[in-house]
Amino acid sequence: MSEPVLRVDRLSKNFSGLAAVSEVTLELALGEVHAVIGPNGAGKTTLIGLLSGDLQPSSGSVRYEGKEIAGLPPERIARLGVGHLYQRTNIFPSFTAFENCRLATQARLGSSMRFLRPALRYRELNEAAERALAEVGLAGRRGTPAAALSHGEQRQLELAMTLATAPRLLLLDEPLAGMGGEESQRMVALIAGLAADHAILLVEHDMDAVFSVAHRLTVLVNGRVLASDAPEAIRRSRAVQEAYLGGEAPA
Amino acid sequence: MTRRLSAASLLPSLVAVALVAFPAVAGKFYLQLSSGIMIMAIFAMSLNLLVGCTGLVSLGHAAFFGVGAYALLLLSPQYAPASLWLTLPAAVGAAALAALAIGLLVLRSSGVYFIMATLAFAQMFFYYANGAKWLGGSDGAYIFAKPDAALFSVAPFKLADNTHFYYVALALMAATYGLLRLLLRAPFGRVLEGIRVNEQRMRSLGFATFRYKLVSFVIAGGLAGLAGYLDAAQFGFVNPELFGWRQSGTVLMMVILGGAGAVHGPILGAVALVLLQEVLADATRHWLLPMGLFIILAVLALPGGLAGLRPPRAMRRRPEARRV
Amino acid sequence: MTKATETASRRRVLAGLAAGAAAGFLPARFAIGQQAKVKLGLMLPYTGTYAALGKNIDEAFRLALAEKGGRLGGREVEYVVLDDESDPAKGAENANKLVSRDKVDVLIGTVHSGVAMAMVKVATDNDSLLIIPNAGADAATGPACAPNIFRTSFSNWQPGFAMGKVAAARGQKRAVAVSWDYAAGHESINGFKEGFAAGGGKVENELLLPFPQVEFQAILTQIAALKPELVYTFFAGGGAVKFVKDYAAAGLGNSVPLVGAGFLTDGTLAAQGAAAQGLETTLHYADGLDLPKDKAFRAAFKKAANREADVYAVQGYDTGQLLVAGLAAVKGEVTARKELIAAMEKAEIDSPRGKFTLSKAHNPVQDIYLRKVQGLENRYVSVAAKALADPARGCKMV
Amino acid sequence: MSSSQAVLFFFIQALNGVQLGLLLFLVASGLTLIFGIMGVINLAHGSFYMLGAYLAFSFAEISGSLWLAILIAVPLTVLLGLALEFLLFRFLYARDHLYQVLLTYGLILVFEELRSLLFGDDVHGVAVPDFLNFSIPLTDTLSYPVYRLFLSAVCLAVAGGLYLLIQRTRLGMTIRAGAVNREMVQSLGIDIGLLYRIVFALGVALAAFAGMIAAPVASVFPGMGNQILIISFVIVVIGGIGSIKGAFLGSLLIGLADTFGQVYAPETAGMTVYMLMAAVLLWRPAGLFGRART
Repeated sequence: MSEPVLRVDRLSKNFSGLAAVSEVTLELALGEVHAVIGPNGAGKTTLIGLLSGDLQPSSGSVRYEGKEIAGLPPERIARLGVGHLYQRTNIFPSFTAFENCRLATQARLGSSMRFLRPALRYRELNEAAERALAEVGLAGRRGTPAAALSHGEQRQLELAMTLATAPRLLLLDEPLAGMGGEESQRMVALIAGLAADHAILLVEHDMDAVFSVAHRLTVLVNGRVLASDAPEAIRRSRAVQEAYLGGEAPA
Repeated sequence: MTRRLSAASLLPSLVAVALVAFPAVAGKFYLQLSSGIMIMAIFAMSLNLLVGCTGLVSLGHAAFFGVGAYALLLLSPQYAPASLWLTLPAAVGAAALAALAIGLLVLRSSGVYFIMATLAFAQMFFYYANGAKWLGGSDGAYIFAKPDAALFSVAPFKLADNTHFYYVALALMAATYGLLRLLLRAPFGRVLEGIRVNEQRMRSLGFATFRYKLVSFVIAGGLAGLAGYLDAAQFGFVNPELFGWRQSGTVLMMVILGGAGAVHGPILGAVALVLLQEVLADATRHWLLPMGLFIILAVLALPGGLAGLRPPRAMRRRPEARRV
Repeated sequence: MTKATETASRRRVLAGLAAGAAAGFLPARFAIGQQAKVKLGLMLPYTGTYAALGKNIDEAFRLALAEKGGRLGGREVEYVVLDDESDPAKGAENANKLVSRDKVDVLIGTVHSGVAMAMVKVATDNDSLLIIPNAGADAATGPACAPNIFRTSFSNWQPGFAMGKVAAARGQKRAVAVSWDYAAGHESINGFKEGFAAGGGKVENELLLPFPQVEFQAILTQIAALKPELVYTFFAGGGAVKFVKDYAAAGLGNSVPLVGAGFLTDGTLAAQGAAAQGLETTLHYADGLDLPKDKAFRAAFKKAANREADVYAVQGYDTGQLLVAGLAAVKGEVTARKELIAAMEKAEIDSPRGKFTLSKAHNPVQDIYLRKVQGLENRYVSVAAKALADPARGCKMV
Repeated sequence: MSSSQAVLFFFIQALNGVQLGLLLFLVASGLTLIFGIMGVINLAHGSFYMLGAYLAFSFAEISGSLWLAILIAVPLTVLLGLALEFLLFRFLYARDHLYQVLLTYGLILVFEELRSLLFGDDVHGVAVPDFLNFSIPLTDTLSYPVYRLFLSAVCLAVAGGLYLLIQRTRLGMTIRAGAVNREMVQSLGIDIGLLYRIVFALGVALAAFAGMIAAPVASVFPGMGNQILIISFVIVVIGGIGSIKGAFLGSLLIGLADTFGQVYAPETAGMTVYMLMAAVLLWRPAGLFGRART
């Protein structure tokens, strides 16, 4: 594998003295799905927030494509090519599905300080937005206000928005949460397909899904990395079994 | 897209014709009153860019209105008219510059902080003008001659003529309306809408929202300066109260009354509020009481403002229209 | 646009002709035959901080007319009343409403100087007759003076100057002046400085407080540090009450006498209580003037309004008297503008404050009294300045 | 003036500043509580201050005692707070700040006119209670009114009481939790509606109480609420929304800045506090003790 897309080195975050993430180190290469698992409160979402810039790290380093991005504001990180799917659906509820994606593609314009030509006349943006919608299977819902979409559709829409910004690194925070069986399967397939030309950091509770798409797993407990290895090795690890997977080890 | 020739779609044209024809039937006072309303409409539209479009509730927008007005005062020679073509852009520029300076500070805050910080900065302007002898202090100051529209010694119109002033105000109101319509349809406006709905998402999509908010603030400030300039030009009088919180509150009320968001909403709000004041003040000395009660009831009962009573077709026609 | 403008201007020409025919071109006798009402526009504060002042002016004004049978020059009177809210931002618009919409023959107002200056502007632009019943802005009968603008109250300069004279005559040399940092304060202090300097005194410090702040401790402490021979002050309303009380509470009253323009203790004595006792101020009105006209007026006002008269009521009353005198001379013919103005200029007003005339700038030439607070009254002590006229600097009519 | 005198006067000015700050704290603390916990911006807060002053005046006129007046008036303002919360403010929690601004702006107009109708437009004074009506000589010319010192003591006591209430009681714990996370409080089974009603009434009572005890030194006049409202805004912005500690520190800062601004920079005295606010906004956009909000 080539130079990693993402290299996280001893990253820590304290909330008023409480260590939510502590000394986390991990690497992620293009074409790789790296899943981060752990019990609730292990610091998974905090970790993602630190990588996306929504949270400021207390210490440590985050290098994306060789560039230090720790502590940069989220918009800078996003512009570098990092897409973020939030744990709690984070879209523009009053906009249509299409407008949600179109706005996301507009981020590619470089600057949106464009004051006169109507946004809808930027055909390449419209097309990219349509493509993103089609990619997640929402082409038929383009005119529906996002608020009127089902929960699963909203997750898909948010993924489409994230994709519409043309990222190389995807931070996916529980993409399957609250999804039905069929929707889940489609999402898993989608993620697997995206892996080809993206680096994907995946936080997910659905172990079946995790073990089916992840190339590598990091187990986070109390903000610390308990283990980081290939899925099979993690499955066999006794430490992981005891600390986290416990009796509910996936079949 | 459906094109039906309904009464509703004819309405804008009818309104336009009525506005253009109005001076033919109106007396001097109603011309001046309408000009005043149109000036307030420009002011309200400028604030709406912040409140309705960007989601920034400013309670200090009068600061820029006042800067525009005082700019005309400072640029006018004592008893001779100043050139419209020089002073108007200069006033708008001064207001925009003031908005840039204040925006850099207040936009660092948000929500309630933003509301209070904007109010406080406007108060700062008020206190300054109130004590500044060179600006006329608390008594205000006169602009003795209306700006001169002569260009290469040919004057296409005279602002001293009430009818001409009316048409200038009307044209500028229409221009402001058109400009805002354009802005809001353009990528810039879409970003503002996005910021209003979910700023944090905009940032994680890669938009440097601070910059867009700042530009929005500056444009709004400039347009408020335009309104202030016209206000000062209409009666030739400026006073520190132009910066006052009553002024900021009134214009905010127009925005909300008209329905924040819709570009034409503030125009409706300005018309409604001014007329309401006329009626109430004529009816009772304690007219502020019904006025206050009206505002309270309007907030509780009319969340969408006047424009929300019947969403205009234009807003619903396009699939990406976003108001639900 | 061009076409519309043409039509409009043609219409205006026609309208102008019609108006001209009705007003000016026809013989005056014919117009009298019409017996049109005299339309008076009262633009005063009926709400807000100055509401009490506005109401007194209003009622005393009507009283003056009622005493003459409710008529002006034999004509019936119609009132148009407008609340100016003491908001200068709306001042021009409001004045314009009375002038252009209601087409009042005479514009009367107001209390707040900023609003009054807006009215002066509108009156000047429209050549309307304006009488100011209170606002003391020097400019109204100074740089902004005009033949159609009258004032029946005072200029801020007048009481200040008179007090300066009094202080200097007592041999005092070092004064500190305190006021809000606003136009009325600046003007009043300037008057004091001028009167004081004429007698060899000097205002060493001006302590100005942002308007309308009422936290005076910092300024009082400064006064204590400066130890002047006296403090001259211009405050009114709530600020006046608080300043007088704070001044006494700070113990300054024992060592540094406080004097001021009369508004310091006018309409505020009940609120100021013991702190105001013995304070000396100058104004164009006082309690205990012992003039028959004053006694009659006070009784009449009390009967009409069911409360005691004050200086604002006097000013309102005299506004009415001035108008009565002017319109009597032209037999109610308001369009006989030249004669009307001439009559008003010549009028000698038999005011409750004592007789006064108007200067060339149309500001009262009046006695300014030195008064001393006793109980709830500003008792007359002496005449501080006899027939004092505002210098009307910058007025082209002087 | 000798240098020792100059030092003395410097300290007197500092005392003036602290004393002003403490009084401002009473008003600003109620404002910041209502902001911080209920997320409601209340422009009518200054009207409650004015109302308190007018009530103190009226009841003191009738009863002859300021203490009695306060005793009667405080419960009345609590009731008013509860009623306003029930009738108006509870509809605002879910609404945008925009509507809160507007509705409370409308309330200002209503209160001003009601004040005019009920109490008239005159300026009134309230007598300082006899046993506090004397001054302590500080220099040969200047003495300090004891009532002002008493006022400062009361403000300090209220500040201390608020601190204890918020830090040490169960209600305070709930209030603190509510300021951070509304849902969490609800999930704890606490009636958030009731909590809000209490907080709002407390805020109203604080402002009105400030108006009452300040009445003897502030006097009572129309429009008195608006001045104090805007300066309270500045304090809350400086201190950080929802932070009582911030409001306390912000009040003292403003009191001192305003006082010394008048002494050392009289030309720009009106702007001193706003420049201070600008500096704080530059340095800490969420105020001294505020949490950064997105």
